[in-house]
Order: sequence, then C-alpha cells, then structure tokens
Amino acid sequence: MLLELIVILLLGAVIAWISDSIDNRLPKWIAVISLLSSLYPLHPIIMAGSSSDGQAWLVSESYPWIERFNISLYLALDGLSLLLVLLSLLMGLVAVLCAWKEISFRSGFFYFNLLCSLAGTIGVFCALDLFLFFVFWEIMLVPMYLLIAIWGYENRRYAAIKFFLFTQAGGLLMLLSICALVLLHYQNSGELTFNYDQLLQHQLSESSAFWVMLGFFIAFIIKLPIVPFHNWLPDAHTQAPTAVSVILAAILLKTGGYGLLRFVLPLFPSASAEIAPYVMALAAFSIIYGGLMAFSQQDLKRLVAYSSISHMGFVLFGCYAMTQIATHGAIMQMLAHGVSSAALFALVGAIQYRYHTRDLNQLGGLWLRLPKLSALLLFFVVASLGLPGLGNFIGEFLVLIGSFSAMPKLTIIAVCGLILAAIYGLKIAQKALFGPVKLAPCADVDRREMAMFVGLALLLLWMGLHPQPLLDLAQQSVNLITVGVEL
Amino acid sequence: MQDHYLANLLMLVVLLPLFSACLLMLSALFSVKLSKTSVTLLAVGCMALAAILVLLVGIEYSDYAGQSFSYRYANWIEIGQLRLSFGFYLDPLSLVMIAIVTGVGFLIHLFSIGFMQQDADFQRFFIYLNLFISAMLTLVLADNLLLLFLGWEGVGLCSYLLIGFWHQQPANILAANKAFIMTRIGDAALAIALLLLFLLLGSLNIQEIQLKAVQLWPLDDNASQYRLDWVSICALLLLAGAIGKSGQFPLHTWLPDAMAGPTPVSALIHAATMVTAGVYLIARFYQLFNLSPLAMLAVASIGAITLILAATAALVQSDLKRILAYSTISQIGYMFLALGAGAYSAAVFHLMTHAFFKALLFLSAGALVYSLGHQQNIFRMGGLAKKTPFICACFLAGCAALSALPFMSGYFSKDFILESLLQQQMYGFWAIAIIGAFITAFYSFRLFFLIFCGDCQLNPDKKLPTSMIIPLALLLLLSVFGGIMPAVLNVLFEGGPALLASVTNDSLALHLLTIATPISAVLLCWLIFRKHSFSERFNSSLTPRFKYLLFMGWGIDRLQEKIFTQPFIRLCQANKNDFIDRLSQLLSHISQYGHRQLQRLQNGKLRWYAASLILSAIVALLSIVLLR
Amino acid sequence: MINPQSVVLFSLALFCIGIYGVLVRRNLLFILISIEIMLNAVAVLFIAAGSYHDHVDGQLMYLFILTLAASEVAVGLGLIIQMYRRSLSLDVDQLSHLHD
Amino acid sequence: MINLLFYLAATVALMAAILTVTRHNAVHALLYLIVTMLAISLIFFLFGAPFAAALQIIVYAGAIMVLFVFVTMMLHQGELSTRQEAQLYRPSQSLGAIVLSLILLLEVVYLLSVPERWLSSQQMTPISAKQIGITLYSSYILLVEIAALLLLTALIGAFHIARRHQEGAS
Repeated sequence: MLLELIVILLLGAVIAWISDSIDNRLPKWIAVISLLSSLYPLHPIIMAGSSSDGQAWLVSESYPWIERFNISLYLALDGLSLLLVLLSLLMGLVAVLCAWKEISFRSGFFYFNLLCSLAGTIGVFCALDLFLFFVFWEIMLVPMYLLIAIWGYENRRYAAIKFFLFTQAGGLLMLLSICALVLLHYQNSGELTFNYDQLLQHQLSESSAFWVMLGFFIAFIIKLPIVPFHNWLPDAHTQAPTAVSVILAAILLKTGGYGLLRFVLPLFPSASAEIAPYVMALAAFSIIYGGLMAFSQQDLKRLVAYSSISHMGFVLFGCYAMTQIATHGAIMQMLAHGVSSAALFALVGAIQYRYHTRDLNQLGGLWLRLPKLSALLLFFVVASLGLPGLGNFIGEFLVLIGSFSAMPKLTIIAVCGLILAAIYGLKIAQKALFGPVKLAPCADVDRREMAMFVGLALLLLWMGLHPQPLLDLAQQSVNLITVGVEL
Repeated sequence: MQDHYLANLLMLVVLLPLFSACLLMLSALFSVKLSKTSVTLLAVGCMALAAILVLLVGIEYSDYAGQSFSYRYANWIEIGQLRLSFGFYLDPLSLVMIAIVTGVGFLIHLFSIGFMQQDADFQRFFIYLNLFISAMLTLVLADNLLLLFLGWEGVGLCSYLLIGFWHQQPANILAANKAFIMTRIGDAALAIALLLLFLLLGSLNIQEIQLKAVQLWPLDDNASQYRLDWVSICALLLLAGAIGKSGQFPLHTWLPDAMAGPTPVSALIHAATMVTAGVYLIARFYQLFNLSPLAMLAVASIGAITLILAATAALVQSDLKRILAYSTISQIGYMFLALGAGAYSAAVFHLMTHAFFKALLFLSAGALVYSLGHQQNIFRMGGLAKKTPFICACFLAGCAALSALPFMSGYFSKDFILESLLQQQMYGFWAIAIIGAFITAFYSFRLFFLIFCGDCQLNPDKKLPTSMIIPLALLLLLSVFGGIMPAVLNVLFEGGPALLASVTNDSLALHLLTIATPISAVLLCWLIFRKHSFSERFNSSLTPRFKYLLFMGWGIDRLQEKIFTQPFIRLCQANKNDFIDRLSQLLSHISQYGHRQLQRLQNGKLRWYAASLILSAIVALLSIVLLR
Repeated sequence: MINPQSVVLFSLALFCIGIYGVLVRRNLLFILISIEIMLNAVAVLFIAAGSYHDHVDGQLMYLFILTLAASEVAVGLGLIIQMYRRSLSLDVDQLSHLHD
Repeated sequence: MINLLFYLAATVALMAAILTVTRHNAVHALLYLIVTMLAISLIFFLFGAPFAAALQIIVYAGAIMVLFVFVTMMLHQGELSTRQEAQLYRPSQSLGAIVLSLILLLEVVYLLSVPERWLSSQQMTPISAKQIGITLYSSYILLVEIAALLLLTALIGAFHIARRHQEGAS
C-alpha cells in the first residue's frame, strides 16, 4: 500500500512531465489528480488508525531490494508518520494550488520535480530501512534544488546552491553515520542489516554511540533548521517560488524533526539524554535568535522564514525534553507550523503575485486594497504568534509544559520567544496591512485561493480546539520514543 | 437536569457573540453584502440575547445559594497527567463578572450603533466587539488556567485590533502594537505561572490548584512572613500577568496610548472589562494569594504606586480620553490595593462600580467628541453645560462617582476599600489611598469644570441619536445607584473583611475624613478654576519641569523606550544581516581565495609546469631520503 | 671496470643538462631536444645497470625508452608544426593563453 | 684504459649536450645532439651492449634526428630563411662538432684496431641481440604489444595533429 502511494506520485510526476508537450495546462491537473488518488491507498490505514491495538506499526510492508547487503524496501507507518504523510499530501495540494497561475514556464518539469520531491518526502516518512531512508532523503532534495534554481526569483542560483550544499553536507554526515551504525552492528552481531527494527535492538558502546548519533543529529538539525546551521533557509525561502516555499516550510523542515523523533532518540537514547541539556540550550537560543532576526527583516518572506526557525526551535526543544507531553508538543508544533507557515508563504506569494514586491517598506495599507487577503494574513500571523485556540499554541504550550519539569530555566527563555513572536508578528501586520495606502488597487483573493486559505484556517482551528484525535494517533509513537529514552 | 440547563445557558451566553462574530466574518470573507441594519440586528441582537441569558443564569444560579457550579463540555487535551477540558466554573465572582461584561457590553454595543454609524468599517467593528465579548466571557468563566489563558489572549488580540481600528494612521497602529506587546510580556509571566503551577501541583484546574496549594503550603505563622517560597513565586508570576493586562505600574504605559481606538472601545475594553481582568485573576486565585504575604504586599504596593502615579499624571493632561485613561489606571490601582489588603469583595465591588461610572464617563466623552466633531482637547472646550445638558449631567454623575462623593456608587466602593485597609492596619497604604482620593476628585472636577463651565468655545454640531442616549441614561442610573446593592457581593469570598461592616466608633472620625477629602478637593478645584489657573501650557506654573514630568506620566514611557525598546531595535538592526550567515559566507570566501591562489599556479606556462614538476620530484626524493 | 659511481654521475649530469634546457629555453624545438637528452641520460643508466647485474632487462628497458622517444618526438614535432602554423612562433610562453 | 675511454666519451657527451642546449640555431643544436648520441652509443658499446649501441645510432642519430631536421627545415621555408641561412653558414661553426666527433672516432678506431682489445674491453659479458629477442618475445610480450600500440597511436596522433586544417577552424 505504501509502495503504491509513492509509485502513484512518481508516476504522476512522469505523466505530468510528458503531458506538458500536449498542453501546458495539463500538468497541474495531473498533479492534483495524482495527489488525490494517492489518498486511496491510505484510506484503509486512516480507518484503522483510529483504533490502535498496541502494535508498533499501523501497517508495514517489505520487499527485497539489494539482497547482497540485506537492503530491503521496508516501509511502515505509525501514527507519527501517518500524520506527516497526510500533512505532506495536503500541503502538496496547497503547493499545487499556489503554483496554479504562477508557474507557466516549463510547467511539466515543474510539476515533475514537485511531485518527485513530495514522493521523496513521503518515502522519508515511511522508510524504515536506513539505506532506503537515505535514498528517499536524496530524492527529496535534488528536485528541490532544481525547483529553486529554475523557477526561483532574482538571486535563485545562490540560494539553490546554498540550500544544496547545506543539506548535502548534512546528508553526507548522515550517510557516514548510517554506515557506521550498520557496520558496528555487523561487528557485534555478525549480521549485516539496515533494518530499523533490528538496529533498534542493538546497544552501541557509549563513545561510538555518541559520534554516530552526532552525525544523524547534525543532519537533522540542518534540516530543521537550528541556529548555527540555519542560514540556508532564509535565502532558499526568499528565492523559491511560492509553491516551493510552501513545500519547504510545511514539509521539508518536518523531515528534520521526524528524523530526530524516529531515529536519533530511539536509536541512541543514552547519548541523546547526555546531550539533551546542550541541545535544549541550542533550541532556546534558536527560538530567541530566530525571533530577533525575524524582527529585523524587511523582506516579508525572509521574515516568515526566520519565524520558521524560531518555531522549529520549539520542535527541537520538545524533542529533547524527553517527556511524553513535550514530544506530543513537538509533533503538534510540526503539524501546526506546517499548516500556518504554508499559509503564510502562500499569502506572501499571493501578495507578490499581485504587487511584485515582498519589501515591507513598499507594502502598506494592504487592508484597504485587499481586505480579505489581509484578514487572512492577519489570521495566520496571529496563529503563528501562538494565539490560544489555534494549532500553533497547542504545540508550543505542550512543548513548554512538557519541558518545564526537565529544564525550567531554559523553558522560561523559550517563553520569551512568545513575546518575540508577538513583536515580529505585529510587525508584519503593521508594515504590510496597516498604515497609509501605498499600492494600486488589485483583485482580491479569488475562489481558488479562498477555498485554500479558509480550509487551512479551519484546519488550524481544529488543531487548536480539538487536538485529541491527533494526539491519540501519535500516542503509540510517542510511547516508543519516550520509553526508549526513559530506559 | 438543572445542571444541564444552566450549563447550556452559559454555553449560549459565550457562543452567541461568537456566533454573530463568525457569521459577520464569513459574510465579509465571502462577499455577502449585509446592510448596516442587519449587521446591527445580528451583533447587538446577539449581545442583548446574551445579556438576557445572563439574567436567566443569575436567576437559575440563585438556587445554588452561593455554591459553585462547574460543568465540563468537552475534552480539550488529555495526555497522561495533563487533562484539560472546555469547562466553565460559575460562582458569585464569575456571575458578577459576566453580568458586568454582558450588561455594560450590551449598553456599549447599543451606543456604538450611533457612534460608528458613519464609519465604513461598521461591520468589522462589530465583529471585533463581539469576538471580544466572547473571549472575555471565556476568560471569566474558565475553570482551568489554559482556557482562561485562551480568553486572556483572545481579549488581548481584540484589544489590539480595536485600538488599531482606524488603521490608516500609523500612530494608532503603534499604540496597538505597544498594547499587545506590553500585555504579552505580562502574558508570558502568566504562562510561566501556569507551567510552574502544573509542575508543582500537577493540575491546571483553578479550583484544584487552590485546593492543593492550601494543602501543600499551609500558611505558617511561625516562619518569617515575607518569604520567597514557591507559592509566592507562583503568586508573583500571576501578579505579573495581571499587571500587564490591567495596566499597572510598570507595565501601564500602553493604556494611555490605547485611547487611539474608538471611544466605545475605550469604554468597554480599556475601562470596564478587559483591564479589570487582572483584578479578576487575582480575585480568582485569592486562596493562593492568601498563602503568600509577600505576594499580597506586592499587590498592595503595586496598587499604591500605580494609584498615585496615574492620578498625578491625570492632573495635568489636556486630552480628554488620556485623563480618563490615567484615571482608569489609578482606579485599578485602588482595586489592587484592596486585593492586597485581602479585601477581595471590596475590590470586585469597586470593579463593578468602576465599570459603571467609567463606562459612563467614556461614553459621555464619546458622545461629546461625537457631537463636537472629534475634538478631544479639554482646553478647547468650555461652557458646554448649556449646549449639551444631558451629556453634562452624565458627566457630572460620572465625575461625582469617580471622586467618591457621598452616596454615589463610587463612594460606597471606595469607602469600603479604605475601611478594609484600616481593618488590616495598613495605615501607610490607607494614607496613600486618601491622598489618591483627593487627587482623583481634583482631576475629575478639573476635567468637568474645564469642559462644562466657563466660556463657551465650541458648538456641538450633531444631535445624539436615541441609541446613544439610552445607554447613557442607564449607565447614569447605575453610576448613581449602583452602590446600593453590595450585599450580593458579600457571598463572593469566604473569609476576608465583610462588606460594610458596622462602623465602629474609633473609625468614625476617619470615616468623616473619607467623606471630607473629595469634597474639599472639589472645592479647591473650583477655586482654582475660578482664578483661571488651569493651563494647557507649562510655563505658567511655578514648577514647569515637574508638571511636564507629570504630563509625560512620570517619564516612565520614555524610560522604557530608552532602556528596552531602543536597544532592542538597535540590536536587531546591528545584526540585520545575520552574523552567522556571515560566518558561513566566510567559509565560501576562504575557498574562493584558495581557488584564486591555486588558479594562479595553473598559468599555462609550460616551463613553469616543468619546473614545478621537477621541484616536487626533488622534494619527494629528498623527503624519501631524509625521512627514511 | 668502469666505476659505477661515475656512470651515475655522468647520467645525472646529462639529465640536469636536459632539465636546464627544458627550463631555460623558450623555443619548443629546443625543449623537445632537451627532453631527448634527458631520455638518453636515463637510457644510459638502464644499460649500465643491466650490464652490472648481467641482466637483459636493462637493454629491454632501453628499447622501450626508444619506442617512447620515437612516439614522443613524432607527436611533439606534429604539435610544433601546428603551433608554428598558428602563431608563426615557437615561444612556449605565448602558449599560456591556452589556460583560459 | 677502459676507464679512460669511458671518461673521454662521457666528457664528449656532456660537452656536446651543453652545447646542444645553448645553441641559438636549431640546426646547430641538432648537430651537437647527434654528437651526444654518438658518444652515448660508444658508452653503450663499452658497457657490453653492442645491440643497444647500434640501435642508438640507427634510431636516434638516424631516424629521430632526421625527423628533427626535417621539421626544422619545414619551419624555415621561403626565401627569407634561405638568405638567412646563406649568411649564417660559416664552416667555422661546425668546428666544435667536428672536433668532438673526431675524438669519438679516434676512440672507436683505437678499440677496433685490435680485436683482442675490443673483446677485453668488455669485462661485462656482452648480451647478444638473440638473448634480447628471446626475452622480449617471451616474458615481455605484453609490453611489446603496448609499445606497438603506443607507436601506432603516436603515428595516428602525429598525422592528425600535423595535418593542415582545411576547414579553417581558426
């Protein structure tokens, strides 16, 4: 079922590319159709997902691949990955809707890359064979590089190369760590395997576990991104076309958090526990630093990108607090940030599509020109600054309340991030939406955009007011993660 | 069965304004044009319905005879120990609060119909206003801290939106930002309090927290009283949250600026309801606060400082709404003082009367501003008593109540506060309160005389519509007679000084003093006014610098800007280009430099290549020979 | 019996003269000639070593060096002709524009 | 005696080599180069490698040098160079080469005049061409193939490179 899911997307990608030569309006429809039809193999899992019966995986399947090295196509879903897969599909849809009018140049190739990247991401969320995981990790990145480098804005090549170098460096570290892990396991048990479940049983010696863990850890925090490795993100976001920004913010960053939760914490519980205080300090610093940087930006997209850094700091914070509540919080934060940042980027893209500028100094008084779009922007800004009742708040709150017992002082610093969130959030509203009118009249949101944004807004409201189904779904995975750590 | 009925009533009370807000919002989003009448009907109708339902709630609740009522509607979050639900908790305190919110809220809604009639954003105004009411009701009814926090942030957001309602003036937006961010600082403290309470007590339910707190940290008479123990820390953090929301020193500077919003908003949010949320919070946690003498002292001190600070600042302002704003800060200072003295009933009583008379004052100020064509400087007004007798009457009643002239509503509540201070033997605070009362009376009548007496300078050009007159009249009645029903409030809190306790002999003299103080202030004010000594400018006064300092609100605003805002902005500007990015660019610069250097080796000169080949061969040979 | 040391020294001296020629001359033809000298220096060493050890390999190596020299000269001279046609000069330093 | 012969030949080779790399005229340089080759050939002979000595003269001093000379002549075509050549030609300039070759000639004559001397001069047993041939085509057959390949490549390469590009690529 899971293989089908990925194959459908890849097939859709190829067909979209080919269909471009028939009519350049076809690829987007094919993208939508393949995204929707990829829900089909998922539906029995979603049905089963609500009734968890104590098994580790909701669904798992394995096909032999490279038997010589005992590498298999081992795909499985649990609550956490199911949530993220659903988020990916949904945000993929949003991205396609964003690109609807914006992309006309070589649209077939664009949707090919988009769908490939999505397929890679979903593969990352499903793969439980470490080698397969790495393969998907790369499948996800290369199309992304092309998307930024070909369809980006003025400084796209710089941004694309920066993005590629950073993530590729992380990927390399991860590959080294995967190899080291597998070889260490081979030395100890005499069995060569990349299988997650088997590697999970294996206890590494303390010193080697630390270094192997560090490789994974750095790869994932580059992706998240956390402060000393964050600087690819603002450039990539600023230069990427709207749809790509949406994918990047909503899904790609989540692979970092997912990797931490799925691999780093369960595989190296003691080593993770050892560095947890430092990591949390780093995360707190990231929260504050991202907030400060967001405030000082003039470019709207850059501002939102820095705010992402701040928000993803909460994810890291929650992951390493190693309590159930905080882990739930990290997952909620990933989901909510996925939705809210996607919406914010889509809105900024919509503004740029209309006025060809993202400069806060050139915008202003948007409310009088585009009242609906402004109201929506305000809603999502408010969501991202953590208003209770919306998804982001639940994430942040759970992270904070879960971490407080572990690291009270750092948690207090993280709470200050909420103040910064208000400061930079209001800056967007103040500079872009309010003040004297500076721009010419323009068409307000159309039906396609309205449906998209209202849908996302409702999703955030649902997450904020009734997060329990999501929490229940993730419970099994959280147990796995935290039980490992507590031992 | 009865429980369900009451629960449904409560839910309806909260949901009705929310429903109307959502409906209006959706109609705006999906371009369904609504006429102003239908907007009015929906918004104000829902509000009226909510007010009526609160009345029903009150009637229904009387059966409970002061027992608290709580009901859980749905689960919110449930992970392990963390169990949160959407639940309401009704006791006399929250009943009083929802009554004030819906009652005063309804009147202000009514008033807004006329006031905002000409505004293009009529619908948006009512969306925000309804949203606010709903959030405020959630705040006061919430049975757990997180739901309270939801309401707390919700009202903050609405306050932000309404202060910046006329968003084309950048100044308004700055004021709105300031309000939101400053209260957010308090909110962060509240959030930390929430985290701490959960960590220490393992619950977020307000009643459970207090129950456990009483068990866990019994008040120890032997230990030194003002200890910084856990309960004090929790209480102080809660206090910090309350300070932010209620505009108390040192986080009060946003409130005078918040007057940038439409006047009904100032009346509803920045006088009657939202800013008193801090008072409500402390009153709600009175058992917790009772456990910590240190926190109580802090509450009282902050109240006292604010009270004097704001009252003196109000003495010299020239903007009508700013005076009222400072007066609000000062009056909330009174409430804090009462809370600090443990006189929770007195505080809530004053909260109620303050809601009445301050709403009245703001609304009549609004009516005045409305009829004068948005003139707010009191020195440009004068002699309006004859032109606008009704507003004058309202204003007079409001000022009298504010100054606590005998037998106005404000008199009872303020008197009660003073009395409780004496009972608690807090003489220092009592003296401050008396001084504050004197100043209060002085500035209120300065305001009144300057507007309504003397020479006429302005002519009102608009007649008030009925929708503005009715709420004014009702509030007028409430301000005058609202103080006669304090007995209801006696049941609010267990312990603490009883309301209107029998006046003992030794305090009779002091009692007379409290009556005499405002009267003498009014007389003094009249004398000065007759001599035309009030002046907008500062050069006529003997101590112009001091007066300017007062005018600037003791310069606290400036100080905060110098100490926090400007360094913050400068820090951000300095690091605008992200020094970490620079560091990573350094890496690329280094490799580019290396590239250039290496490129110079590859110069295409054959002989150079041959030489380097030979040289390296020699080096290699030498190293082999020497290193062996 | 010829002193082996003097053979090596001779070979080295010949080789150094070749190097000197490669480094100092700018005419491509002379560089090629110098390379021939260097090759011969090596060949001398091979032959000498072969006969000291009474082994046939020394001369075999000489044969291969000869082959190498022949090929090298053929290609090198072809290049010289081509270069002369293009620039009417055999100055190697003028060739440096090839590098970019 | 044999040492003297070697040192003499070596001195001749070195001097000729020095003169080769310092000449201004290519033809002069080539002349000295030939002398060098001859001297080296004599040295080979002294080391008991008559086959190599013969090859040195045939291939090096013969074939390769002819190639050089051809090319040099090709480069100096035309009236101008002929006239220059006429001016440049002075018999005295070939004096050095003649002297050096004469020394070599004397050595060879000395060696060949008495057969015993020639034989005794080769303390090291001479290695015959037969031996070389057997080794070459048995254990070194692969190298021979490779050398053949190399020569073929050089042939094609040289032909291709030196070809005049008619298309006017430049």
